Amino acid sequence: MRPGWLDRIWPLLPVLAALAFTSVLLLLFKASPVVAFSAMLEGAFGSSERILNVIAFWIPLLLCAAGLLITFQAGLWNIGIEGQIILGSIGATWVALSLELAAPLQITLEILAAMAGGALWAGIAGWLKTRGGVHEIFGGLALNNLAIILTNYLISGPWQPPEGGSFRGTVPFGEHALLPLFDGSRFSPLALILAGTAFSIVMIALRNSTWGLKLKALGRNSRSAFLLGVSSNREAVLAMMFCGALAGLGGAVRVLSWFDSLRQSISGGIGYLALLVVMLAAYRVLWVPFVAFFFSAVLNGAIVLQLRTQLHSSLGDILTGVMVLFVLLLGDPIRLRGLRRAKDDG
Amino acid sequence: AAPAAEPTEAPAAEEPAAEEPAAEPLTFGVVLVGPANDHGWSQAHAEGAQYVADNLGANLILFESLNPADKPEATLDGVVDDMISQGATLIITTSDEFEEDTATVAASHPDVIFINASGDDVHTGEAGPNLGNVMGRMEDMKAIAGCAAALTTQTGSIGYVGPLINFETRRLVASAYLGAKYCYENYRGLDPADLDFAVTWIGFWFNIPGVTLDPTEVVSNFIDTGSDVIMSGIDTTEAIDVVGQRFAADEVVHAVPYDFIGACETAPAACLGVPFFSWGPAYLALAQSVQDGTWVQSWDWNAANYNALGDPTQTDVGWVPGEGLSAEASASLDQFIAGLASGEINVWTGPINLQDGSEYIAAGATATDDEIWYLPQLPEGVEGPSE
Amino acid sequence: MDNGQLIAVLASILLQASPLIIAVCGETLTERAGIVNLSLDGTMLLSAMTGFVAAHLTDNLMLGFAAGAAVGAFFALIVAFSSIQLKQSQVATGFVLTLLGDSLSAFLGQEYTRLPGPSVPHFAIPILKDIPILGPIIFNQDGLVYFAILLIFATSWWLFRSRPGLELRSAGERPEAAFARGVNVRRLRYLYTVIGGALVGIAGAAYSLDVKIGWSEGHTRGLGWIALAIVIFGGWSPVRGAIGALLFGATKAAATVLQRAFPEVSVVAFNALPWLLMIGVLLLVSNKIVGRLLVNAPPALKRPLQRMLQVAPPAALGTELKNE
Amino acid sequence: MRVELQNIRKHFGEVRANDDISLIFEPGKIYGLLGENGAGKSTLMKILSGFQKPDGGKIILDGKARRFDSPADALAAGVGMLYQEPLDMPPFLVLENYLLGQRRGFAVNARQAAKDLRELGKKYGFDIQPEEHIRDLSLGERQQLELLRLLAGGAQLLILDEPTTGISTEQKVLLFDSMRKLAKDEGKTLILVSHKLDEVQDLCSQVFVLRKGKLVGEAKLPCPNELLVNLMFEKLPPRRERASREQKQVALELKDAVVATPRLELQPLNLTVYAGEVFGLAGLEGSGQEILLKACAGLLPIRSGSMQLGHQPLDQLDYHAARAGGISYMAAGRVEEGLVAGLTLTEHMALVDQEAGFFVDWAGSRARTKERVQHFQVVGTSESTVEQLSGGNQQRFLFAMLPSSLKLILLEHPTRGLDIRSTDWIWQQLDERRKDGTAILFISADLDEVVERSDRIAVFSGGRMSRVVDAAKTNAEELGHLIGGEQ
Ligand SMILES: Nc1ncnc2c1ncn2[C@@H]1O[C@H](COP(=O)(O)OP(=O)(O)OP(=O)(O)O)[C@@H](O)[C@H]1O
Ligand SMILES: Nc1ncnc2c1ncn2[C@@H]1O[C@H](COP(=O)(O)OP(=O)(O)OP(=O)(O)O)[C@@H](O)[C@H]1O
Ligand SMILES: [Mg+2]
Ligand SMILES: [Mg+2]
Repeated sequence: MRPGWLDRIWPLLPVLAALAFTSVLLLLFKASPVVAFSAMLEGAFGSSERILNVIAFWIPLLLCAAGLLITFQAGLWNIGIEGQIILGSIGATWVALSLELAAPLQITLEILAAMAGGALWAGIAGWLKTRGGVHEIFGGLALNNLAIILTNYLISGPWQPPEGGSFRGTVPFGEHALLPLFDGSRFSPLALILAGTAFSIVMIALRNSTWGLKLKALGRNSRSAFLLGVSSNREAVLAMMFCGALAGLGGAVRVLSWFDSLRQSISGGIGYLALLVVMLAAYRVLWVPFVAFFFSAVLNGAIVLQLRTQLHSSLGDILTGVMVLFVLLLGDPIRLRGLRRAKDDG
Repeated sequence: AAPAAEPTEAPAAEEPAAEEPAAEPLTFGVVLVGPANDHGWSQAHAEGAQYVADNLGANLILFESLNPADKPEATLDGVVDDMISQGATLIITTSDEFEEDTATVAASHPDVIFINASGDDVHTGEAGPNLGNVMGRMEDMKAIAGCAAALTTQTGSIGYVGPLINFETRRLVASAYLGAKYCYENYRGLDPADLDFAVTWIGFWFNIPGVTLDPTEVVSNFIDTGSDVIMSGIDTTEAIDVVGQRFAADEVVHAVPYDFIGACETAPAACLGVPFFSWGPAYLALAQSVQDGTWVQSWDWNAANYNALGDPTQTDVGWVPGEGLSAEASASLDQFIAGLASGEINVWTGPINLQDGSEYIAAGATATDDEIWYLPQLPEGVEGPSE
Repeated sequence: MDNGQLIAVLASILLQASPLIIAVCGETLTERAGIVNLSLDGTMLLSAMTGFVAAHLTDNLMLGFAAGAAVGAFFALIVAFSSIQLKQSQVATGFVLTLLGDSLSAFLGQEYTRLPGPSVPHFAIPILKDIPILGPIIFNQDGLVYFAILLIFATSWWLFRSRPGLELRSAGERPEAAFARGVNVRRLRYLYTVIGGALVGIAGAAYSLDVKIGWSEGHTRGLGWIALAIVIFGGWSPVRGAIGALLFGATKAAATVLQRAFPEVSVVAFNALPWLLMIGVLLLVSNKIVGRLLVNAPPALKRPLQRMLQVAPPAALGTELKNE
Repeated sequence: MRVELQNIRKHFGEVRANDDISLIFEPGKIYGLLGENGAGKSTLMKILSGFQKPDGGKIILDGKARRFDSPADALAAGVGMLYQEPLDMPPFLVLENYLLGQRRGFAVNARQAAKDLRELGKKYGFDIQPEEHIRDLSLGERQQLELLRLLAGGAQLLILDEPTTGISTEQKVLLFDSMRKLAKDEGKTLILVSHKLDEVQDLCSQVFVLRKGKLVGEAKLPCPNELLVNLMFEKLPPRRERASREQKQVALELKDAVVATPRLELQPLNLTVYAGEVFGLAGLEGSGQEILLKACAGLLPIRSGSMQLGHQPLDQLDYHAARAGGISYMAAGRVEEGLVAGLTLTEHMALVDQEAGFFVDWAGSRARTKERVQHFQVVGTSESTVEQLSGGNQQRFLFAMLPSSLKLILLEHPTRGLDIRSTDWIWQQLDERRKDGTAILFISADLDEVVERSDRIAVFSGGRMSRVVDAAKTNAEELGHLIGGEQ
């Protein structure tokens, strides 16, 4: 069948369908979609602070999504990324609480510790898969919860604030330990630079590096890749650790700029969100930053939505989730045509 | 400040700069840590806020479930900024979780009054001029709850479902135990050494699946291992839910829920009563003072109004007895309450030893507010971790 | 803890594990047919919510379970459609549905948080309940538990003894061969994905209507993933799966008991037990480990060990039928 | 049953797999279907057996036109096909596998069914154990089961696609006997698809020959092989005589090497392979020869004893070290083990590029690919993905990827499923390699090939390696006996 105007506007379909779906939900709850969506719009772009917030939230999301591009290339479902973010923030916190150095050095060490933490957690998941034969989805999942539990142990035990145990989090870090922020917002230009660099590295690695090619082979057929000389286990673990390091960096951004201390469940689903981002981008590298930004805008918008309409802010998650689902279901006209053909010959 | 409270000497706070004329209605924001309909801690605050809105004609901006797990993208100052942009001049943050952030945000909005419920920044002097604390004296109500439990238990074993361990939760468990001990000894004439009072901490204020212990299972386990009265110290209602189920299956078990005045309704017959927070009066007083521009910084630790213990419009903390209470049990309980009211009973009277055996309150002495507020360890006789 | 208490604890473990057992049986059917329905966690949340709301509004338990089953079946249908018809990755669809089910349940259920609702009535089976030890543990429960136990044997009979079960397994083992033998692989996969999903839905409702009575946001979060892991641990066999579910229930109970036994240990430490267990058992049944074990095992032990430990997933699990 | 095919057409994109083919098969006879790789034999048979739908044309059984929606339909109509890789259920019991697809009853009456199966087996001289697992059976036994299943299903026309690769001589004899019996005594129609002319000569009364999807001729048998060959290939390059080996240095040496998998543990191995030598390994699948090959490749650890390549010990080597050390391993499955579906030829080339740095040298790789594709006569472009290549060309491309200088090449079934031309071509390449001292260790299920192509031969049975025999002084029969376990 010839690709006509239909195919050109097709990518919009899932987006429209998702908006329609959420509108119906809103009407069910006797809320006007117009009000709701404009509230979300305001919440995302209503003021410079808000825009800065969207950017600030976008950065860790982008970092995680970039890392996931690598693991997806290697055919790995790195659901453990949540825990990797958390271990990152734990790593950064550890340095922040235990060292007192000049800001540049302090921050460098914090970031390195964060990346190491994330890489460690991812490495465990990778090791469990390659050497232990535990699928990364389940290894990662268990590690996610263990990471949260570890945080709770730390902030209610060794790292609890002097005034006594609580789950509030650690004491706020000193100025020298925090990322320099763009006037009073939570947006740290440094973090943005780091994220941008990380993303371009990923892009190059996937396009032009031998490693990227190895991972591609690994993702398509690990057995053949192995026989063609790819150290399948090692590369798989490396891919995981690379992603973990970026996630860990994201975790550092969370504690060092978004918050000012380690809080419980600091990642709060950003990792899962990043998985959705990459899926909605259909694993196309260049789309990822834009989709990630869109997600960040939607979620930040949902906050104001709740303030204005008193509606549950999970509406934002629903919108993003449904969008990805519809991309899977209607995103690809070719498949749907295939479907029609399948129907034809019974 | 609120009735029956003793404001501690706070650093003399100069009046906040901006004041709007009392004419136009006050706009105030309330931030909850959990959902507004959790039948527990957060709902009690939500209804308190609503009470203010109704009685003062103030308009309320409510924000629920502000915690990183539910809303990674939300932060206290983001929410507060929006509330202020909507004209809020009073912001109430209703959890100890918000203590630090409230202090920070308060500093960046000097012309808005902030109240952090259950915090002690004012008491410790860390608070900026526009930040106050409020808390209800739940300790006495917990003592009543403990007494009701002790009066009812047949197996002599009481289970307490605790949230996470901190000063607040520790002193509440302690009060419950001391109340139970007093009544077990004085009204049932049994040896308090035989009273088995165990606490299990789930690890957070409410159940986070996979991360905390599941309160449902904790309660079942208590009942299975012989406890016949379950007290709840967590924000949500699992204790009364499970006990209600077991009760319906003809088991002899009772529960004492917590926080929310309506908590018994899940299973009235199995409920011995509920010690509840009623934030309405305190919030109303605060809002009033802010509106009139007469607000003075204070650390309010509001005691119960024993003349209206069950009336949420007249007391900040209270107790409503439940159907599960037997006739003579409630008779004794009323004596106990009367004793507390008149002050002739104080369960915090020594000798009180800590779990490690060290003496905390000497024989005959009674604990000071600070000794209660900053209780370092659970008292001797309570089974379960102290930190 | 005296014997009476031990029995009571065991009975509770069985009750707590019942919904898991139901979900595991459902997912086992689905995966045996060659489809991975990864959406369990979201499905159970949404069906727990719908089930409770339906029962709360109509005050009718059965309607509650029916609603839960319907939701489960519907989500499963989406998974089946996107993989069988559109040849999309089952993991991708399942994962999205996992998150979607979670947020949908939070949004739609917001007004029904922690309301009282009907709960499955306790029902002791007259004579059986008096059997020493077993009686009070197994037969002094409620309908849910009996259903779960029956389901274990029903599904494993269906899978391994009946002719339709044979076809079901063939669809998951080698769809091309099954097709060549006139098995309608596509239809079977649809059928068992939906049936499995419905069971998962019932499991979800079982939480909000019995085991964790009531609804609140994230009510069953995490349990769906546990169920998926147990399916693997169970080697795609209902009976072994049930054992896994009980084992898991026991560990959680242990976490509670241990905290009281060791007050000096930090309370959060024990919350880690179930997850460590999850990794542990998956390691135990993973072919890499077992393979190494078997190479070095004495010949006499090889066969029994193999039969006991080595679990192979349905060969065509997650793949699509390639005729033509 | 009289089977008539009229103007069968089937296209895959550009490829005309079947191009207007018309054929007639009479009852009671055994037909041969010949043709080079990709000629369209399997496609035609899959259409006849309902596994694929024709783009055009008619299938007429005993005068009735039929359309099959599935193989089950076809079987119901009396057409059954036996695939080279039997379509059975490895993890199932023999009995379950037999019952699957039989539409009767809800619960299974295992005892009765087992009895039926045994008797049916006896009838054709097959010894069947209903309680065994399929995966524990040899290829030949699995074939026999399939045959029984088809017969029980009421097949009147039986199609066998390359049935004799990988089964023992006894099993082959047994199979052919039963085929003759089916044709003569039961008047069934049989079609044998094969690349092995002597089998066809021995069994069939008539052959049809396909080329590039067209029917290009038929012949009554017996007739001279040349005739058939000329029908199959326009032109067949003359077979070059292979140089016999001269070098005497040791390439590979195993001393009391013990290798084991969870399934099978080999008796201690002692084996010497010389540089430039071709060493053939025969034996039924799963007898241990694959394990030996994997061990040499570093895919399985040597648990005791020693292994040497030239003079350096290789006891604890891992696969990648072995590759680096000049050992190449080619597994039997091509797209499964060796090629990555979805990657282009260029990407493959870049992947195996020895001196690749951090960045991929795309230009260089593309150039190298074009040059190799050219030289190895691979039908395909540098940008086509491997799954687009036909079996023969995939095999060629695997050879194209081999590093230039190697000490040892390990081959599993290097020519399985390939036609005479590709087979010859492959062995030419290997001969080239031998010239510069590369030793070649290969497994083949085709005993004639083993005898013809090797310098020396060892036979495996049940994890034991036989004495080493000199290819010049042996023949397929002797190997057959060794496979049977005799000394
Ligand atoms: N895809 C695969 N197919 C078959 N076997 C594999 C595969 N991946 C790994 N293996 C086995 O696992 C072992 C280690 O794998 P691999 O060498 O790829 O990882 P590695 O990190 O290089 O390990 P090592 O450090 O031992 O070399 C190999 O010896 C091989 O037998
Ligand atoms: N499913 C398919 N998709 C695309 N092309 C196909 C498919 N099946 C066969 N072909 C092509 O059709 C042609 C005929 O294939 P077929 O398998 O019938 O040849 P054949 O005679 O059986 O070859 P061989 O002797 O190697 O088995 C080949 O070019 C093959 O590449
Ligand atoms: Mg290696
Ligand atoms: Mg063929």
